[in-house]
Amino acid sequence: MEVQRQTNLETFSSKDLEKALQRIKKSIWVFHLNTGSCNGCDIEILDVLTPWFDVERFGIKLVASPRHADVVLLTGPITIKTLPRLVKALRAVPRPRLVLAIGSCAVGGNIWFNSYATLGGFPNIIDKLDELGIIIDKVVYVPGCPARPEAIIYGVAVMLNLIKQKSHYKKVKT
Amino acid sequence: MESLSTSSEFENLYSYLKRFSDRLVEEEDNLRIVVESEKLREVAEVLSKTEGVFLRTIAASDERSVNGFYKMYYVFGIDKIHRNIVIEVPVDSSDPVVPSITDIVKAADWYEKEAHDLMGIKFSGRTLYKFVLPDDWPDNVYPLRKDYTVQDLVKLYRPEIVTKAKEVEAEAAIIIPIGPYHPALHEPEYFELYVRGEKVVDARYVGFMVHRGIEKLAESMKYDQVPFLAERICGICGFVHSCSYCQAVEKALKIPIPERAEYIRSIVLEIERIHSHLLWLGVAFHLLGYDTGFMHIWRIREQVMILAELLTGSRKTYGLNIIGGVRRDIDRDKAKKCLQVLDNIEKEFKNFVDAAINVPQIKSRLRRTGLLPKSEATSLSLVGPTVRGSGIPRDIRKDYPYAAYKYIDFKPVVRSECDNMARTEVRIYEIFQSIELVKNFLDRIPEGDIAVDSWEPEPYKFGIGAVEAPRGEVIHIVITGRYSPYRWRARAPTYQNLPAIPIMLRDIELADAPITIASIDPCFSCTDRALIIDISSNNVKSVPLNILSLKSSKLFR
Amino acid sequence: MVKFVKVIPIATKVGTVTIKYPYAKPLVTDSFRGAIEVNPSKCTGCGACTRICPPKALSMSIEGETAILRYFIGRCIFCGMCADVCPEKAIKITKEFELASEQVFDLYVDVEHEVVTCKRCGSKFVTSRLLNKVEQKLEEFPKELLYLCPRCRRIEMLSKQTYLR
Amino acid sequence: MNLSTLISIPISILLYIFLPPLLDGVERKVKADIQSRIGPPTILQTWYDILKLISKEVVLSMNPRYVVLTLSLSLTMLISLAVTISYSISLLNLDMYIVITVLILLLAIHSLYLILYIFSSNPFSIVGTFRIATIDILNEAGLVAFAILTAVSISISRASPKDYLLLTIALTALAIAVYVSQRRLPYDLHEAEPELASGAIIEFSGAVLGFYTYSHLLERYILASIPMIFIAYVMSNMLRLNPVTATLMVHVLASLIYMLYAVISALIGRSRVNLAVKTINLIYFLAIAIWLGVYILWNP
Repeated sequence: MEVQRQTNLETFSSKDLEKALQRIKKSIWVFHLNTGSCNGCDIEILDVLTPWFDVERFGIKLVASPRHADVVLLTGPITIKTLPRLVKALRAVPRPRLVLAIGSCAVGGNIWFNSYATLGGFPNIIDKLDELGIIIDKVVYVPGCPARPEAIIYGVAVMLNLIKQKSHYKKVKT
Repeated sequence: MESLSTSSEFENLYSYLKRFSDRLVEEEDNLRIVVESEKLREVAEVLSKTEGVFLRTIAASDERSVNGFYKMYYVFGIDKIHRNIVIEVPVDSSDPVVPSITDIVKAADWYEKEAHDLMGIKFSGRTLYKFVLPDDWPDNVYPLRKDYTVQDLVKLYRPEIVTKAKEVEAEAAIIIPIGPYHPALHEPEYFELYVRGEKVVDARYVGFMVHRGIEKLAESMKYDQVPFLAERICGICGFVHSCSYCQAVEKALKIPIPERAEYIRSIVLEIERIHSHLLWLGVAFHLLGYDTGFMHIWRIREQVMILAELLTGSRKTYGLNIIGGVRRDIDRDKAKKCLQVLDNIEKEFKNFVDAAINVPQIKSRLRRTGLLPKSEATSLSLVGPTVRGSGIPRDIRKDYPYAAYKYIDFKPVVRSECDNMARTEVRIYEIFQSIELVKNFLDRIPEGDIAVDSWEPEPYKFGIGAVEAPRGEVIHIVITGRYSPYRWRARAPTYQNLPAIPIMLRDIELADAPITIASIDPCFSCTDRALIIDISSNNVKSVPLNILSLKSSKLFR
Repeated sequence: MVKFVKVIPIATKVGTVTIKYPYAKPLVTDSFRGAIEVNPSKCTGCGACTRICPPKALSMSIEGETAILRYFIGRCIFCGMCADVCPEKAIKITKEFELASEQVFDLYVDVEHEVVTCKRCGSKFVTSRLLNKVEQKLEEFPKELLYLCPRCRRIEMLSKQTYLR
Repeated sequence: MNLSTLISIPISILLYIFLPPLLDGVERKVKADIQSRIGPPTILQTWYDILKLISKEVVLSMNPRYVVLTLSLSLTMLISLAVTISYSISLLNLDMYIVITVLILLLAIHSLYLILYIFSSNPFSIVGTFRIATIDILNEAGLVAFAILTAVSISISRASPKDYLLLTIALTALAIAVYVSQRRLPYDLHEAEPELASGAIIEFSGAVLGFYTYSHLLERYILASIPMIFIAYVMSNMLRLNPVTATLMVHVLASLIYMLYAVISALIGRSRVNLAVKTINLIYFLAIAIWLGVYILWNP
């Protein structure tokens, strides 16, 4: 059997995208993708599902297949061995395709940003994904080592425009 | 304490070793002996036949700049008398070949593979292929050799993202891209399970997804930066790694650390164990479909996380250790708060786990599944709750006392049923034991400094640091350098325990595979700093069904 | 046998524990380490923090007429070592964790310093603040040497010694 | 056909169509409560999920024609099932033909699902499909047997205590069979998340998943209402209920038992195929044995 895409860019217009993005605000299904992280962020992701933080109150649900997902929770510095799998998984996510890059590793490569075995974070491959025709509709970066549960919730809120982001490039002169 | 030369039980072993090589040094807790590579197999055979001797770790080191050859360090431990036997084998630099000892010491398998990949050591008697590194890694480039710096390696090899992705496209038509991501294993690792109907007939680990090149990175970092790197080996039990790194350096350089710092380390280690075991238990319930249990266990665990943040400044990856002590003190308020929280957890946990463990499905699926016989556990030198669930009381806190465990008496929790339930119970009772230990430590903690003022590095000293992590023994070997460690070898418990999985999986139901894999509490980010498994497939005719399982310590996700 | 039903009374007793963040206060304790803040009026640009930073999230570079101390929050591991080593106590650990951003660019903080040009070769080698500081501390140090880059300083000193001899 | 019958049929059909996702919303709230957390923001959450899925892109690795055909067929059949049941409640007429029609439709829907799953080539969904087939074969036999047993208990009833006991036994067994058919814990083996990712439904996405979810919830609710039809029938015969009251009573009772199921499934873990087969066999055998025992041995 071959992979068939029922819809593609022609049928999935910007209007559809707009509508889908609106609807995602009320129901966000997330898929957790570990690309070689230390597990710190991963357990914090599980933690936001549990009673103290309980993100189900925003309509967020963790799903087991990328085909069901709206948002990919990406952790880890993207090791070379996980790269092909990462591309596969991202391709399987139907559009609109959102990515929440969680933790210092996914944002800036953390302590391994210059290791021979990693690619040093999601920003380094985003252009290549474009080249491959995998369009990422929106990315939000959540720093933290590990990103604490509140920071992840805050990231989701920024992604859905519920809150205006606080971080801005700052340049101070002495 | 007895030393090897004075122990009556191991007298014969000592005189044998002494006859073997005149280059034999007895240190405070190690017996170091230089053995020529031709004689290695003979020594290994004797050691493996001696009862009570376990293989702890093997490290390869590039010492060409110091003495002109590579060196292999084989660390065997005798739990009973708290001593290590370190066998040092110099390896010729022009033709680095060592005889393989895997057929004698089963547990050596992965270490040899890793040394082959990362250091370019060849093992006579077996053929090895690339395991740890990507398939298209250039030949004859061995990252851990001193010929390359981290920057060189990055220049030498960068993956072609676009080409790689296109290859993936070609093969991906049938198997859907859930790749190594599976809901039970929250890490990108995978096992191939060969199943017939619903029965698992064989399993193969295909991993090394999380190899991040940590040991090489450390060589470019300063002594005081490495604890932070070590801590990021694993986000669940990171503190044990920074702790054993610091202990290894402290041992190598003979830095005496203040008693108060030892107590603080032990307290945080136990708190980490509580959090890690609770996490495991929650995930185990989730794997058995009991989500209510998962939620409640994690609710109880959250208090530990808040406590950890209060004591150390971070919920995970505490950043507390530096060489010579710790960075933060536990003052009286914090100690009081700590006791309160622990009391509360103990009460809530006791109540809840009593109900949860009685859920019919949990009981019936944990009992008599994932059997790991005692004999297999011994021959693989397994560690942690995995081996304690099979009736062997190995516990580094007791066998090689470190930090404040020297000052306190306790008994390791042991169960002898050998099944998943036994391992679960070991963890449950260890939570209570840890709470007890923290209370004890807080009670006895002496006043004083929390870190030494200063210390001087001295090159080419050898030190071993071992800590009982929630998953088993973590052991770090450090050979010191001038500004940063010359060679740092970290070995995580999962590394030692993973070879047990195929044994436990054989002939069980597919449905029980995730919980069985989880029952060793695998932590692949620890393990994969470097490693891989290869289980030679047996002759069972099998229907290969690539079940990509794995994700977590959360398990198969 | 039906012990597992005990979960219901336990749940009833506990009630709902959820914290309504972001509409309520987060669970941050006093000792939490968040993003750092560099106080530009105290920072001298000595670079001690960039040398200890394990992930090299702090870096120092000279661009044009200014030296830039760059803090990349996206790589920071929030260990607080920089604050420990800063000789001026210019780095403060805040409790800030709400750092999410849509652009990586927004995660940079730059502190710009004036640089001193070497009187002899014209290369830029140190921030003027640090130089002033050194000047105050080492009053006896010959002024003409102070404004030379390390290389030129060595040459100057050697030539002086030759001359003296 | 009088006016109240005419009103009650559309009411009942509308309830069948709109209620299931709402009940799922309530179920999620209840579960959250048992787990000491807040849960979804409103009980409309499941509706939002379905609407969102429908507006998403569809990525399928199987031929979409088969999937869409099977899925729409099963939805159509579910709705006709809802119509049939609504019709029979408002007529307060429960002959064997209706019971059999309902059962046949149900079995047909189950087979359609199996066909739907089998289109996926993923190893997880293959394992999932085999599991569900195993459970279905066993359980459908139970479902049919107990539905008929209940109908028989009603038809032989002469309102003696013995007859009520027989009816209760049959109804309880039917309720258990319904629970298993609903594919709840511990028998949701086909999509056991930790073992099989989402098992049989792993390859669905977008609208396909949306419609599948909806039809699955609809099926669950229809199943939950089946034992209630029998109860409503008995009650209305005793109390002379009018069709509107009877309809409402069925839906209220169905919603209640749905919630009871939800609570039970929150309290237990997942079974294993071989274990499940054993347990189900044992329970069904016992139920039939007890019913027969009471029928034969109790002679007042």
